[in-house]
Amino acid sequence: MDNSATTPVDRRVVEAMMPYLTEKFGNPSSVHFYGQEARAAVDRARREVAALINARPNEIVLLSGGTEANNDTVLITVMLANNEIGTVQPIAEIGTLVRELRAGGRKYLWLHTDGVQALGRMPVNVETLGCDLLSMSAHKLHAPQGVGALYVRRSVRLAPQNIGGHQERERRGGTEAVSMIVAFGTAAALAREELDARIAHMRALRARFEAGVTERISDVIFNGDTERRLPHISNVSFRFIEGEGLLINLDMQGVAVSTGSACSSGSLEPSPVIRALGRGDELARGSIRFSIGKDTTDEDIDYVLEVLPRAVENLRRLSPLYQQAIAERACTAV
Amino acid sequence: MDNSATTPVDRRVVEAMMPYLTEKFGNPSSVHFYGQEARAAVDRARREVAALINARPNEIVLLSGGTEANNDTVLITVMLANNEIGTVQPIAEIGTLVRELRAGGRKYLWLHTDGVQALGRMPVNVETLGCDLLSMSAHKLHAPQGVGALYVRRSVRLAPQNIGGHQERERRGGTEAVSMIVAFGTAAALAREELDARIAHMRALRARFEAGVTERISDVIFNGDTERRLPHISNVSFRFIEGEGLLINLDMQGVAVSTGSACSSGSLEPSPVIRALGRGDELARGSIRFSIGKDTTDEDIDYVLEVLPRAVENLRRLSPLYQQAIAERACTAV
Amino acid sequence: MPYSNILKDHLARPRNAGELADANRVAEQTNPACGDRLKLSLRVRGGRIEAARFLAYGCPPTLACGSVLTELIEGLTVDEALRVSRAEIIAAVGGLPARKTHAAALAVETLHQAIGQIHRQV
Amino acid sequence: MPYSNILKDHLARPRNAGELADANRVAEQTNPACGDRLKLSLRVRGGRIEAARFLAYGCPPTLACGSVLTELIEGLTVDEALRVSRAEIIAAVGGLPARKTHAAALAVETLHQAIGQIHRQV
Ligand SMILES: Cc1ncc(COP(=O)(O)O)c(C=O)c1O
Ligand SMILES: Cc1ncc(COP(=O)(O)O)c(C=O)c1O
Ligand code: FES
Ligand code: FES
Repeated sequence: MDNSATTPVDRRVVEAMMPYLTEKFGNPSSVHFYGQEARAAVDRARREVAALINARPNEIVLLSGGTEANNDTVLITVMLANNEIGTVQPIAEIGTLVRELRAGGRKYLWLHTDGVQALGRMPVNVETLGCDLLSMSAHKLHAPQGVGALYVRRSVRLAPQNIGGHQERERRGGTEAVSMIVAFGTAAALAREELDARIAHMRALRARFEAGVTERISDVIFNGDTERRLPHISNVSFRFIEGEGLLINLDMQGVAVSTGSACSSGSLEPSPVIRALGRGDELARGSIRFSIGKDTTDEDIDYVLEVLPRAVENLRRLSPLYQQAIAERACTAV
Repeated sequence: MDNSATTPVDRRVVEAMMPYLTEKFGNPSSVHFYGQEARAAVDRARREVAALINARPNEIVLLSGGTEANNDTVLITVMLANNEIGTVQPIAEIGTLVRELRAGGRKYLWLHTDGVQALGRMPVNVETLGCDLLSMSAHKLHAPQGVGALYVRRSVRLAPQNIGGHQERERRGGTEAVSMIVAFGTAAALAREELDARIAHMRALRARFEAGVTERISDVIFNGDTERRLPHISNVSFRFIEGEGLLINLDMQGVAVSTGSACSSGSLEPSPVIRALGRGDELARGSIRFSIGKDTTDEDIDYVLEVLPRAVENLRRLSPLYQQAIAERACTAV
Repeated sequence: MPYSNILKDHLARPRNAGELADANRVAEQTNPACGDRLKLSLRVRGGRIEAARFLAYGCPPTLACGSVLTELIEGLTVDEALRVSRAEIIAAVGGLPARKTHAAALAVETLHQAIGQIHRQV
Repeated sequence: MPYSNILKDHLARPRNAGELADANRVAEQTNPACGDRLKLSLRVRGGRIEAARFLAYGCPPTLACGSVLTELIEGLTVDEALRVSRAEIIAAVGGLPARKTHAAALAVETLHQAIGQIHRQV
């Protein structure tokens, strides 16, 4: 239940990358056969990644992941979909605005969006979105960690990130991570093919999960816009308790979830995203992100629904806030 | 014969990384079991990499490769061993000098060295070398492309490369490429274990190769210091012809070699490194890098020695420089 | 793992959770650093802590420190309990990350507040 | 691959390599951009190129352009040979990377120099 942090690598993806971990080990910069074989594989993958977001292959810069992709210098950046609560932002509207500003003379105003969570979970089309740059990370798409890409619209000029090699049309130096790039390409192709089915599957499981939670646990709040929301995320605040204790309790029973985002965890401050929803510290600290993947099953959900109410109950029994609330409710009832 | 550009991935390395491409797919930043399993694997690999160069684990920053590792900002950088001709530089002497300068008040003077070619091909010990930073790349060490590390001596402070994550003690953001890092760690452990045997093997094969070339081909020059030289590289200039044509001829017969370094190929300018040896344009353009690996065999060498003289001869027959030299020699002989 | 297995065990099976119906000493404190809360209720007879119960809201270290504290102090005299240190609590939960040691401080302070009532009453 | 299979084939099996013992036109040029060299020797009879041979030093495109050029011009009249263009040579080697098109220019120029001798002699 933590597919927002990372996703299991698809078996088909591993199969596709294996040859590049064994006999096909060329350096794409080498002129000879082995090198050119690697180059061709990289270019095939680039085409698949481009196709997934309706871009052209030469607009794709392959690199080490979403974080590296986010490390460009641009003026406006908006998350396409938030990684904590899954809310989808109105990028297309912002895109129109940016284009108008640009037409009005602000020539170097670019719109960047972090598409890491959205990819493979909603249709992402750079033309419809109107963004100039878009970050992608393969490990959220059932490929391994350590590879990603930045979409760069043809009109945009960027300073290269790693100096010292001529790879990626001078936009990113370093020998290409061939096997990983092949994995990313395969994952992109599969995501494109299976997108509708995956979305329907995740949406159905989430509905099952949220109905179950509502039925079995009192004092819960579902965070985020119920309409404009990625299909795989359910972010829930459990009143009177704190998220990390719940996370560890669930973990000890084999259920992996997140508080906040994996990217920023380790800080464990009350989530600023949930707070921004006007929820206050207690609800922010009590929020847990459940995230479903294409491989999650009905049985997985049912197991969580069995374990979760007990874990919440146990922590609430410990909580002075809960005891106080019970006492107050008893008084009001009288 | 192009092991300087990249090396075949070791079977044992692939086996070690496979679990992290299948069932063990956690994000090391996640607090739960899957995440901590990934974190433990990353830390194990970090220890192996540290051990290979006699560093401490917390002095190792894992990142996407040698190029990224070289992208820090430091004052003095020297290649430990050159990637074209394999000459080993006197880093230890420079290290002493830098330490003296630092003791004399130049507090922020750091010595960086690019150890990419040297690793696994000679003993690399950061204490003996006295360097403050050292770049490493896994794909030169029989692990996949797209992972590497920077050694950072504990006293050195660096600005982080990828902002947006707290990984690698704030020194390099981005979800760790777990499977690749595991592969790198395994490759480092194997390299440490097998270093002496690998060096002896490569040195013997190179001697066989160079003796064969000397015997069968006239007008050849071996570039680089014959003593202070990595054991796997033989850089040869063939007079009267140009390297790229020879490379393609060899490639068509299944022998992969390089002109210059793979990092800078694509430019195909006469090699500045060979020119710096005082060789002149013709010899610089006629230079080819043969590089041997731990898996190269006697038979591989013998096949090259069969194919190479013919390829050189065919190109020389085409060369006006060669015809002219023959004519001149005929005159002098008279 | 940021947290020890001992700590996680206290989280899964808190010792002495709840409130004592017959407590004669109750203290509740909020950690100024983060808002974590600890409530202790003690039954003290003849200068000895006969029973201790805790409630806690906050991060796992706060919960575990509350649990461990009750174990450590049950049966001790008041004077002995006053010598229970932050370091001892941290050791008893199997260690804490540096930025979480203030959870042990909260435990010590809440205990001292409760014991302070005793001293005042004596 | 930066180079076409046609180009690589010319490299592996150069056509008309060498010098003509009975050449009546010989020209050699060095590419000012990079030092590549091309030497052409032709046997011209009655305004027609009966035979052409080349020698070349330099990158694969220079070698292949030399080879292809001899194939293109053998049998042509001098006037026809003068119409062989850079683009035609580039097409005949299966295309060239942009930064290597000057190899085809060298071929055309060396041919024109050789033919220039003819025109002068006529
Ligand atoms: C929205 C978002 N952007 C960027 C990243 C970072 O990408 P990567 O893990 O590939 O560095 C993440 C998560 O890891 C994310 O959820
Ligand atoms: C000496 C040297 N440094 C750095 C690199 C670049 O490392 P990477 O390929 O991992 O980016 C190379 C070769 O690729 C090299 O030979
Ligand atoms: S967050 Fe401060 S002690 Fe728990
Ligand atoms: S390098 Fe200039 S044409 Fe060959």
